[in-house]
Amino acid sequence: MSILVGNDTRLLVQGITGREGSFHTTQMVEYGTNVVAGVTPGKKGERVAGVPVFDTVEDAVAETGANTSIIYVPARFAPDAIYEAVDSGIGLVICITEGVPVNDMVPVYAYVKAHGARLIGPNCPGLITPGEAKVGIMPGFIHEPGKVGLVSRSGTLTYEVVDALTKAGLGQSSAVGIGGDPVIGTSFVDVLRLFQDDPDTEAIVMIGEIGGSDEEDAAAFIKEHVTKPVASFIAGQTAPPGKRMGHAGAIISGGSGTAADKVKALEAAGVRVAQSPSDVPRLLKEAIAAA
Amino acid sequence: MSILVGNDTRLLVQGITGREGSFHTTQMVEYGTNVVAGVTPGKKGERVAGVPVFDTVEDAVAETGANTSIIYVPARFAPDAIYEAVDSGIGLVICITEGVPVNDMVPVYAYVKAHGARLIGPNCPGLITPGEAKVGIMPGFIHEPGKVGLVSRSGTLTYEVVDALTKAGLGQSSAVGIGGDPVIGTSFVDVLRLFQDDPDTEAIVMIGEIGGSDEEDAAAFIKEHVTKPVASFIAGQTAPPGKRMGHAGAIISGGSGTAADKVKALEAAGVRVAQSPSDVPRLLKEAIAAA
Amino acid sequence: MDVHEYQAAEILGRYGVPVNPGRVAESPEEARAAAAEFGGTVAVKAQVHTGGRGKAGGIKLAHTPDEARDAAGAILGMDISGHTVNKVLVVKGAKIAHEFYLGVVLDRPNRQVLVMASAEGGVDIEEVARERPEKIVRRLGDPALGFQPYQAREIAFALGLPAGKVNGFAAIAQQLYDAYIEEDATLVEVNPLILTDEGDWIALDSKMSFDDNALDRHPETEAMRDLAEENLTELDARQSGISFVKLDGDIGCIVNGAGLAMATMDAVKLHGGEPANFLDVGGGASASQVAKAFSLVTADPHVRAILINIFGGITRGDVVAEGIRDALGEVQVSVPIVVRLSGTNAEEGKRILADAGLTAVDTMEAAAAEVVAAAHGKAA
Amino acid sequence: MDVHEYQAAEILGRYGVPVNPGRVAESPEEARAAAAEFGGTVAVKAQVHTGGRGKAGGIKLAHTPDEARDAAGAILGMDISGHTVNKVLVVKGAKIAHEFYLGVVLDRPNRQVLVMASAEGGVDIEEVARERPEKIVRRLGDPALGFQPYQAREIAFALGLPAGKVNGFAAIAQQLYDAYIEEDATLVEVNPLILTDEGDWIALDSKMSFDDNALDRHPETEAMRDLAEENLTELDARQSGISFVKLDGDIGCIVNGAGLAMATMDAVKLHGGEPANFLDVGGGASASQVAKAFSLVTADPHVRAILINIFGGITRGDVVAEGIRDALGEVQVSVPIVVRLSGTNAEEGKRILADAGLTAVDTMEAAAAEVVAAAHGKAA
Repeated sequence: MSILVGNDTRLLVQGITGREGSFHTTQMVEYGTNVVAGVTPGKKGERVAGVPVFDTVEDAVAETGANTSIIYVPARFAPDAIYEAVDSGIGLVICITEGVPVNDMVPVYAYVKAHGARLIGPNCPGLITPGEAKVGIMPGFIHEPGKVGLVSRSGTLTYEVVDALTKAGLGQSSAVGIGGDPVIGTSFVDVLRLFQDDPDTEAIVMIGEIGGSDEEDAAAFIKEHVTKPVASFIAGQTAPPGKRMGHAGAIISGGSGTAADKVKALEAAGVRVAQSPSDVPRLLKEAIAAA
Repeated sequence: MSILVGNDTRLLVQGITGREGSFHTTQMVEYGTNVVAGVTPGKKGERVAGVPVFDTVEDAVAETGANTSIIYVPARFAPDAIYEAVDSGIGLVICITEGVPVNDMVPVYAYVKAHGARLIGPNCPGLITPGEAKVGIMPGFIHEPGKVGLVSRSGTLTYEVVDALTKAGLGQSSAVGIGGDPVIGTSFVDVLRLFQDDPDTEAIVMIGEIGGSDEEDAAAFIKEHVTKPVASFIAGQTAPPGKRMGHAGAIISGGSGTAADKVKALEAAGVRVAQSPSDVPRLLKEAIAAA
Repeated sequence: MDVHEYQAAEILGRYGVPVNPGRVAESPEEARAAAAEFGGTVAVKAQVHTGGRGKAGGIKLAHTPDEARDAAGAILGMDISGHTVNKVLVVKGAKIAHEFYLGVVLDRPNRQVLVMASAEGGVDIEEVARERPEKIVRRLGDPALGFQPYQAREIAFALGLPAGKVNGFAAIAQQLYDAYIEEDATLVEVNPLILTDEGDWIALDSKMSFDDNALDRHPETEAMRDLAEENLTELDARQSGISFVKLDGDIGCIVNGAGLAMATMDAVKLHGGEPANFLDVGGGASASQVAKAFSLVTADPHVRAILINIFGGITRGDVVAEGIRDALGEVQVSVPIVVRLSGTNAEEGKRILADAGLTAVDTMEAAAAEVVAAAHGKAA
Repeated sequence: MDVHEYQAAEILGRYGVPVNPGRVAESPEEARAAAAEFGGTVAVKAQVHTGGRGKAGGIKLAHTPDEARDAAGAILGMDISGHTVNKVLVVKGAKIAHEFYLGVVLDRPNRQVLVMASAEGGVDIEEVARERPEKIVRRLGDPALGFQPYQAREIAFALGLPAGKVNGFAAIAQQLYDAYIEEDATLVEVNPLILTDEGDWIALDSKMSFDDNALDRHPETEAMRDLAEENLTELDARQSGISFVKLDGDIGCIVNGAGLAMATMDAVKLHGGEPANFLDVGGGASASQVAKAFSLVTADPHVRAILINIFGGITRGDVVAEGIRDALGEVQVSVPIVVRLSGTNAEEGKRILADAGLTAVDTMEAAAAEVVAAAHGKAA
């Protein structure tokens, strides 16, 4: 496996009987992901895409040895679902749910960290290790196993870039969508560190956007710790200040969080930053050639 | 030094300008404790028994390198004082204050533990390493440097036993009052572990009382891990059920927490349990001789 | 501090707990009126701060208002484990399909708040805990974040509740936890929590106790204090900073420090006596404090001798001796007094006492032996 | 969501913050009456959801009721950064001895809530942060336990407050933090927080913004929404699950996904065009959703061409194409449309579009070039 998910993943789906949960469970099973259990309180004994449903995560883990969980429950239940997963011993929790209030996520983030678990999201498309495990809502078929690690705050924009990489003959080790909210469990730096340490990853693509300073932090980390070639794209060059661009976290506030600042920081760290998503494969090949 | 405090202690007094704080600061300084700083918000620049006063713990630590704090503030300010000490990097916090609501102490206990610090108390007399450092409200003169480690939930009862030990020629390595509340930072087991590992301690005295099951836990720990001779006294043989005996934690509830149960558990663990405090030195000598 | 069932129900009702509608009655006629108002079968329940009301005949069913009046007549004035019944609670009868236990307490070993529940409700939970511990489901609240909805659901599923009843139970568990935290309780208990034949949840009997150290931030709880249920001497002592507990013996004890006070009681017992009280005078021992202690102890006519046991620490023995001497000038004590004084400035203290006509002994054991002998009218 | 100064003050007042007494006026005469009621000097302040009111002349002092009336007359109707002033707030004048800044915001890098303060209040805090960062004191609240009293005192001492003013300041800091958490704010700011000549604290100007994702649990905040301040098209879009932001260009954008929508805008700009909007249709793309998107985009008369950029993922390209085709049956679109369709079932989708008379291109860049050309009236 590459990073975080792969053939060793034993996936649990929280909210499996809901519309989103059941649809994507089917998709993930079809992709070949080892989905071992689902949870919806009160729905014990049912099956979704052949996957057994339990009342509690505790039961599901005890019965199936699930080690990773993906969450599709509505926003107001998402923090509880994350606590339940972490308290039941799940080490990796992926929260797809969009719209979780930031004040709820602040204690969740600290709790997950203090308990030695890892949260990806919320408000993210999930992650995939092509050919092994798709744990999320991305279209599996555009991915190809390979050596490029991809990390992104976005959904469809990521698919756009993945598609371009695949068409350019650049398969992916893993592709991770970290989510578009102001408070997310796993940052660019966290994923960059994993890719840098992953022997299956030879080059890295990072897709950022306006808002916050995670890209700047990533640039500092790349400068200091990343020896693998990195290409990037930052969305939102034309976004006006003070306006939220769809993602709760995509906002330029008080003059900080602009795309220009992020591009500048990344370029200063030696990252090749593309002007358009379709240009990423070319820049990455350049970077690989120059490495 | 023996355990927890000694010549390396650089003591900070929180609430130093109050009646209790200033009185005991003077006592501790006279005993020879290295009291380096005090804190009372708004009293920066004053001195108590020659000890400089600061507005915040942060400032006091920065200026004086204090590594241990003792708290004499009123009950409603005690949790805040503990958080301030821990967040300012103090590794050992002794809270003398009595009457802190239990619901306040539950998160404090977890916080201190999560931050790798140690809390002793609240509602405790503090601790002393005779001849080195007195960090508490006990009368120093009854103590004598020696090889007996003492741990107790009580105040004056501890002095009674210490006095008897000293008069019997049994000096003390350290004597620790862990406090009489239902939720205290450091348990019997914690201190027993320290004494067991302390090369300066050759025998141990444990003074318990009714309420809770810390003595039973201690008995289990002694059976498993303590190789040094242990003598004990448990107060409250005649205490009626359902009544709080002075200490908030000294209550027999639902038939559990009786002195008889505790004595039984300790004796089963090979501990010699005295019928009266004055009998402790004799039993301890027996235990030492038998070891 | 304890409150009555009806008061606990009133508090829990504010948190959304579905408590049984009830009315407090202090006379048979009031009980009759309440029963008439509710209609149908009612339960008439003694309101006292003690358990075992059912076994003692303190809870009766009544099918008519007149029966309710008679039941109240029988219960009011009743003595249950030393508590006189001054009030009854009249509640609507409920058709019980199943009884559960649900409680929130401090888990001392874990230093966390514990929610415990059992499908064996309506019985003594301590007995269940002792004999069939596997019948009790437990979950600890996070010290900082509290009790999570999923934990309440885990309990519900572990009790074997059907899917349709899980959320209702979970909500009540959360409400009890919230009440425990926000009201600074030391115990919140609903036993039984029932499912009716109609499938509704009702908290049929509620119990709450509160942290004395937090009462100053809950004046509305303090206002619920029922002085008829309190030992007024203990309350009086508390207001003077003295911890006092009334016992059944005849030897009064005045001690500095709670642990030493317990040890002193034990010593009295060991020497064949029976302590009349637990008394910790607290940190200082001024004349007024000691005088107060004397008056608390001598208020009990059974006291035949008094043992004063002081270990001088930061509070010096001579100061305590002066306090005793001066207190004896303020309060008339007509039973023998044995003083034990040790620790800081004990010798000087003994001289002061001697001048006041009191002899102090050196050890607790000697003092205990002497006070027992004095109580029994003979020299030690 | 933003609220007006007077609304923020109302909320903070409930938390105990000493806000300045004020009255909202929607006419000069009301302003006069308010000034008369307060007596003495008042400030008349434009209530608009934007900064820079002072520089724009939106805040005036008035020494008499008549002056207040005239000030209100001058301010009401004024345009401040595109916001029309419909209300003024009339507040009592205060004698300012010192101005502070005190605010609570999310610290994104730390994922914690940050309290920040400065003794340089009354000015643009972002400027202070940029140019004299050492003048800003910061403390992070614990994620679970919140902001502790000692942290508030640390800030107060670090600002150099005299001992007698520390507790007052600390209480206000705590109140702002509590309001931030309990009201699910994204910003709570008092600037300036003043000490008066008399030594009293007054929050002279309050500002609050709220987390849109939490508004459903704060109906009383939602009720403060001022529709006159909102872009009604954006609100309308939001209700349909579409993220929409109005921009100044002439090329309408309809995209699935927020990141891709931003990238699409960037591509338009890169090819010499100016995007007229940001628009994310969200996960699905049903006919009604696409129709809604068309109507949102074409509501802007400046739009001269529309770029639809869809990357088919879980939502299939053919389904989106059907949505576009059907939407064009529902909504009249009179400007050129360029569609880019890629990903899942793109080929089938293109066939559907071709049948509807639309040609889809393969890449975002080609689409951007084409739409810019179309807008400027020439072929790409």
